Amino acid sequence: MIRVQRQDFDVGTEIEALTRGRTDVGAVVSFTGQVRDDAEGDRLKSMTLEHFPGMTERELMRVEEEARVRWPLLDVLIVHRHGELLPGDRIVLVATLSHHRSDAFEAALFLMDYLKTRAPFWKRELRESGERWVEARGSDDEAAARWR
Amino acid sequence: MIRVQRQDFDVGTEIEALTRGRTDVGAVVSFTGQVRDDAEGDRLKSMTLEHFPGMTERELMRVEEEARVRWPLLDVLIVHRHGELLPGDRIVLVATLSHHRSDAFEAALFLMDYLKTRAPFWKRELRESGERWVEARGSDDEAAARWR
Amino acid sequence: MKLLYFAWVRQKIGRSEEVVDPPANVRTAGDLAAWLVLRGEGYADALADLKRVRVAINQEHASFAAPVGAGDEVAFFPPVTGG
Amino acid sequence: MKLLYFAWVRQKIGRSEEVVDPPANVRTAGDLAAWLVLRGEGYADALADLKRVRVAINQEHASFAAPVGAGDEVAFFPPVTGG
Repeated sequence: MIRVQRQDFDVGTEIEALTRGRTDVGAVVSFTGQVRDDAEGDRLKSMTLEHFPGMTERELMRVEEEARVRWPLLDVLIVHRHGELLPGDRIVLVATLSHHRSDAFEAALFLMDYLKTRAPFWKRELRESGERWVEARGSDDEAAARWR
Repeated sequence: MIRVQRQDFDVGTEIEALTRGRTDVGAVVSFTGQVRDDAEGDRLKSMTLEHFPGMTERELMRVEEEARVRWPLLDVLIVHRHGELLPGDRIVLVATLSHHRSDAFEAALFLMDYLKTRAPFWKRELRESGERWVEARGSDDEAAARWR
Repeated sequence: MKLLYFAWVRQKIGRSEEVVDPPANVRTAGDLAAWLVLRGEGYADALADLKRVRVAINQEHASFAAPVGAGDEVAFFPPVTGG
Repeated sequence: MKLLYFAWVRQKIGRSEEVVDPPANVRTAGDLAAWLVLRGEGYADALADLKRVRVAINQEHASFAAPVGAGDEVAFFPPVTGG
């Protein structure tokens, strides 16, 4: 399941909803991405995530489907926020459920690598010195390339 | 931080406690291991985890320390339960916090691989057909070996 | 043809969407970008260097060699930075 | 010397701990296991095949070649299955 939303999410509530009543789940992996103030002199005041409504949902559904083809997953959740966020705020949650831990771990890593390079979101930082768009990182392209 | 306990834990509460008030965390990875009824005809009724009090805590502290040496982690939590558990119950939680996602993912995987092969816990299953001790899996030894 | 712009592409062009009717010799997403560049400084600033830009056609990632036609929705944006 | 047994090693031996005073020729954890095997069927069943057993000395994983002495706490148990 995928969701794109402005509001916050609670990791425990989301995982609880995925696992409640199930006795076939051996492994649950969650990844939460948060707004980080790297605090190198020029403090981050806020971060705004712009997205492409419609295409975002399609890309997230596509990557969920791809993960389910590659690994025997019992469930998948992707929640991605947009709008203005503050340092410490949650941005994204990926959760994977499987029988065995390696499948859940690999699928969660795959989902994040693909999100980083394909999901149409753009981060704009408001720092003390002004505004700037976050630039894409080459290391994210390399991380995504290992799954091809 | 490590904890060995009989009682259940709440994943959301644990993650919230680790991240609250922090603005330097970019990535949080959690792994939850649960009692799985593989339901192949001979249903699992319960699972009892025996452990070695004292050595268990030492081994968990050792593996946390090893992970902190290998990866730049902002925090680590390992919670492992013992005693009698039912299908669907949580057994273990590993959570890792870092600036970047690859460190949190790798460290969580490392912690679980080491727990599986070094932490002195033993699972006894009560099935419809009777009791049996769970046997160690060769795949867990192989998973741990990749970190050497 | 409907065009969408996101992030700094949107800011440089000064709008988030518009409807255009490019000439017949605009056959690909790359042709479309080159034609837009002629419309003024904002477009040139946003789209002259296609190494810095990505394109989606009908909400799917595409290459600049991909064909575009009258009924398509074409989006230009920087490399994505979500997650 | 204090001995501890866990899981099916404990069940086969029929106790979880005991204090023993092995003879001087018991120098290693392996010697200790071999000496215990002579004490009876339960011990033999638990400790005769050391490929199936692990040992910890003073709460640290050890090999059967590791030395053991009077003040040590030695634990025998199956390969671990936690996590």
